[in-house]
Amino acid sequence: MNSKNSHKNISRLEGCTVIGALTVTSFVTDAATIVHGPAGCAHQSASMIQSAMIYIYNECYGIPEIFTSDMNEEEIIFGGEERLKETIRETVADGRYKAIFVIGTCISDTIGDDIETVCKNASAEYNIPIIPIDASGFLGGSFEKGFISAIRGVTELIPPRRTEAETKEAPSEPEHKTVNIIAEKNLEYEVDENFAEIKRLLSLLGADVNTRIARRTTVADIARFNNAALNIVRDDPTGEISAHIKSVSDIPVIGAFPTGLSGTIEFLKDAGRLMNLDEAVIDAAVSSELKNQEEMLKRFADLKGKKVSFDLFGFQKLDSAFLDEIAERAGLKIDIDGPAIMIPFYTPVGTAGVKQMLVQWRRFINGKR
Amino acid sequence: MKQIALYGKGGIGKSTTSANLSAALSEKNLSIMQIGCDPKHDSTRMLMGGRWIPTVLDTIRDKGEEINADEIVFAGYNNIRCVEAGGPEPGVGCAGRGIIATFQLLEKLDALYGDVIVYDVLGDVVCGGFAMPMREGYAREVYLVTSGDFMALYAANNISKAIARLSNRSRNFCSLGGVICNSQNIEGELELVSEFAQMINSQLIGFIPRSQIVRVAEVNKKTVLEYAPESEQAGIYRTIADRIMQNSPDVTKKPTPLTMDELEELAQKHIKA
Amino acid sequence: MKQIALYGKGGIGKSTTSANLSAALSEKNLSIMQIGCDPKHDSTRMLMGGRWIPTVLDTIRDKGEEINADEIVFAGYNNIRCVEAGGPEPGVGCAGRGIIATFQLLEKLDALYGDVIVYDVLGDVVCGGFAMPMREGYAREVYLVTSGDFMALYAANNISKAIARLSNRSRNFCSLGGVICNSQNIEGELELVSEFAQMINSQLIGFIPRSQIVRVAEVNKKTVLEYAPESEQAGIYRTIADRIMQNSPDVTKKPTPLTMDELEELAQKHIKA
Ligand SMILES: Nc1ncnc2c1ncn2[C@@H]1O[C@H](COP(=O)(O)OP(=O)(O)O)[C@@H](O)[C@H]1O
Ligand SMILES: Nc1ncnc2c1ncn2[C@@H]1O[C@H](COP(=O)(O)OP(=O)(O)O)[C@@H](O)[C@H]1O
Ligand code: SF4
Ligand code: SF4
Ligand SMILES: [Mg+2]
Ligand SMILES: [Mg+2]
Repeated sequence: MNSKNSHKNISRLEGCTVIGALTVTSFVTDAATIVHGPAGCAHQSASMIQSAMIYIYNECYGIPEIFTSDMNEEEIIFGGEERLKETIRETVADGRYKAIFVIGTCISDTIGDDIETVCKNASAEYNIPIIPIDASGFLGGSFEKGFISAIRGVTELIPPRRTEAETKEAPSEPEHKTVNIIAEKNLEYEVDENFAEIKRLLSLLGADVNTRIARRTTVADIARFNNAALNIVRDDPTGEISAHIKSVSDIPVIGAFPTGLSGTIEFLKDAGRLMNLDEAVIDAAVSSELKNQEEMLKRFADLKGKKVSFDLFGFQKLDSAFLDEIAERAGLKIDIDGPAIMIPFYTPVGTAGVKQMLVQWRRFINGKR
Repeated sequence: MKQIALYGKGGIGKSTTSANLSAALSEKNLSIMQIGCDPKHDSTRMLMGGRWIPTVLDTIRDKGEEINADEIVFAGYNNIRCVEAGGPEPGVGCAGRGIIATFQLLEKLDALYGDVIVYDVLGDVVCGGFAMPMREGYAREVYLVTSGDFMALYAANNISKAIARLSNRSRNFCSLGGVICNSQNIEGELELVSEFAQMINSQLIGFIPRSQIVRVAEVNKKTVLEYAPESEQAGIYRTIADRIMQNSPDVTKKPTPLTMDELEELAQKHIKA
Repeated sequence: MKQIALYGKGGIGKSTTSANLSAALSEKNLSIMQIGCDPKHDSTRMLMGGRWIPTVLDTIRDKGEEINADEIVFAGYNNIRCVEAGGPEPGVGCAGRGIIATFQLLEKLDALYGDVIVYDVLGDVVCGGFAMPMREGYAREVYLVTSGDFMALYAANNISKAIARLSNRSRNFCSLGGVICNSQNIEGELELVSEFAQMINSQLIGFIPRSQIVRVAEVNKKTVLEYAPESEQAGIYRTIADRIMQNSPDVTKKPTPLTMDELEELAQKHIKA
């Protein structure tokens, strides 16, 4: 019944909205997330996140702060609001958490539990933010929908926009501009490499990172959100995330991490301009990066003249112009007879991403011989 | 142990008929149990002298799972053992799941016994939960209660669909026992309902006239069998009870539900207006 | 856009009343939409000249999600836009969820519009799914259809409980518009239902007499408004339609449902037998 659940979307990383939402909220380190549903909903999703963290990415975050309201038959028959209230009470009583997120499941949605009101009342009673995430399991759509809902939820922790008077009173612009990084895909293989690359590019502009929504972020980090001069969204095919960020903050937004060689240069220019940097600073950053790209390409001189073709798999809509550009700059010939190169699931980020990709291409081209 | 269920459109007279049949059966020195499976929980009222007995679900809500059989099974007229499943507060939770939980609890308590168990089930079977009594070997003979009203026939036809669908299962215990016409004084009703019963590969088990005595007994919080045991209407319930006791429907005989068009054609044929 | 819902016991006359009110409203040069939210899917039949329009759920089942609005919304009498939600096969699946899916689809298709939308909803609200139109801001004014019959009042009282519960929500759009008495020729019915309406902190919006013309119109596959526009009964539906249009219930005014004992006492008080 749900248009977002077509079989085409199913991949190893996809679950229901619950896991999509958890990949955001569980990265707010001093917040708890309650999954309001049967224990299995929280268990499956939490263990998937954990195993992804530990086994695939070789990272250990400790156990994410994920709880379940442990709905049972009684709650399904009579409604689960009381059980949720109780779970919130216990979680607050724990004392460690500065905020609580509540994620609904398909079960709680079907039987009509009013999570929003429970959260609102509990928030007033305990005087900490208790934020409902609009998820509802497979009924809510896909992993992606849960992810976006959770981004919305986390941004509720951003303080209200400053009034004009407050802005006047605020200290004059800091010397170093800072940037918020939004909607990183915490289960993406190269999430930290990608972040490092953005940080490197920003440093060319003399800027640094302010807050990440959300990756190893605290509630206090999010409270500083408005100090930034720019928001950068990881990836936003539908434009929904950017639109939401614009609705909660006046800070300008770049809708995606940079892809490809010229894409990275454009990104530097956009970021610099949106942060109101001097043209001289931007020019210097651009020429430094152009040089960096040239040097990087030199390391792939052995690929010159070789043939490749691209296998877009089902991703026909993928904008592949950046691939052609990389091939051309590396001196490769695009030829239908050349070995078909697999396209990465996520697009490579920045110059470092291009380099990683060329390393893979090389292995592939040489291996095929 | 004979386990029968009455299914039919809301308001058609399932509870009235169930209670009167239970009362008639209880006269035969049989141990009878009646289980109301409608959140309205008024199935057993006339057997309980007008009392609304606590429902299984309310009792679970109040006391948790540690319940004794005597907190949910109540002895009514002629010691008929009465149970009401009940339901959640309107508009929250899932009553279908509640019916399932009721059966599980009754089994756990070994409370599901008797010479005859009569299930009185909401006819608008909106989900798997309300078909539960037909599954898993509880209600083994289903009687469809209908009048000549089109929507009542529609509901009955729908239940016959559910039975047909169950009979494709590898372990099926449920068969269609027959059709009971609870009259609404519609012209040509007897012929219409009889023909309907045949068309769905079943039989008319009885025709219950609309009678003022039913209402009068109700106001006096009794079944007709208790309030007016000598009345003609009481005799009719007794006859149907006899027929049901003699009936042993063949589980392999599958109902043949009608299509919407067939049903309409049938109704048109008998309607005089 | 005015969004009203008629809720009440199965068989009480919700669909008949909804269709006649929609027809009466359509005479006022308003654009009207009627949505049947009962798996029986007979809500809009009299507006469609007796035609059973394809249900939303059947259409989704056959064609998947790629559906156009004109496959599920049909123009009936006076261009009233008719929709039937439908339900799963009897005895499987979850009809409550089906209602929710129907609304999501209608919204996705931008098909939920009109000067007045009339929702006709199964009154035995066995779960959250059937309360869906009241949650989420669809049905903003609920009219309870009842007679003086005890179980009909019981069902109406139950819905008022669901509304009272909704009014505790942080975002509530739903209020009780009033009570419509669809008579079953019970003595003292008008007084009983009026007093019931007051006791639950509401008002009687209208009294619809039981009339043979309703059945005759039905056999002719028309609403009373279409079949006998000059009849007294048609005038009654028009008056109620007017009252509803003038009515703008206060969302902060909460219904005060009766306890079982109060309800019984009330019924006893008015019953003559
Ligand atoms: N044969 C009958 N004659 C007169 N009234 C009847 C008859 N059968 C049922 N009724 C009345 O019809 C109403 C609805 O019957 P009920 O058994 O509660 O229906 P259901 O259980 O199918 O919802 C009751 O008020 C009952 O008194
Ligand atoms: N005012 C009335 N006078 C006579 N018959 C009526 C009246 N209202 C409804 N009916 C009849 O009652 C039956 C049930 O009505 P319906 O609208 O289908 O109920 P519901 O939608 O509540 O299940 C229909 O056959 C209808 O013709
Ligand atoms: S799909 Fe539903 S039941 Fe399954 S894990 Fe997600 S929320 Fe839980
Ligand atoms: S339709 Fe049945 S299964 Fe679905 S929520 Fe309602 S009562 Fe439960
Ligand atoms: Mg009943
Ligand atoms: Mg109806």
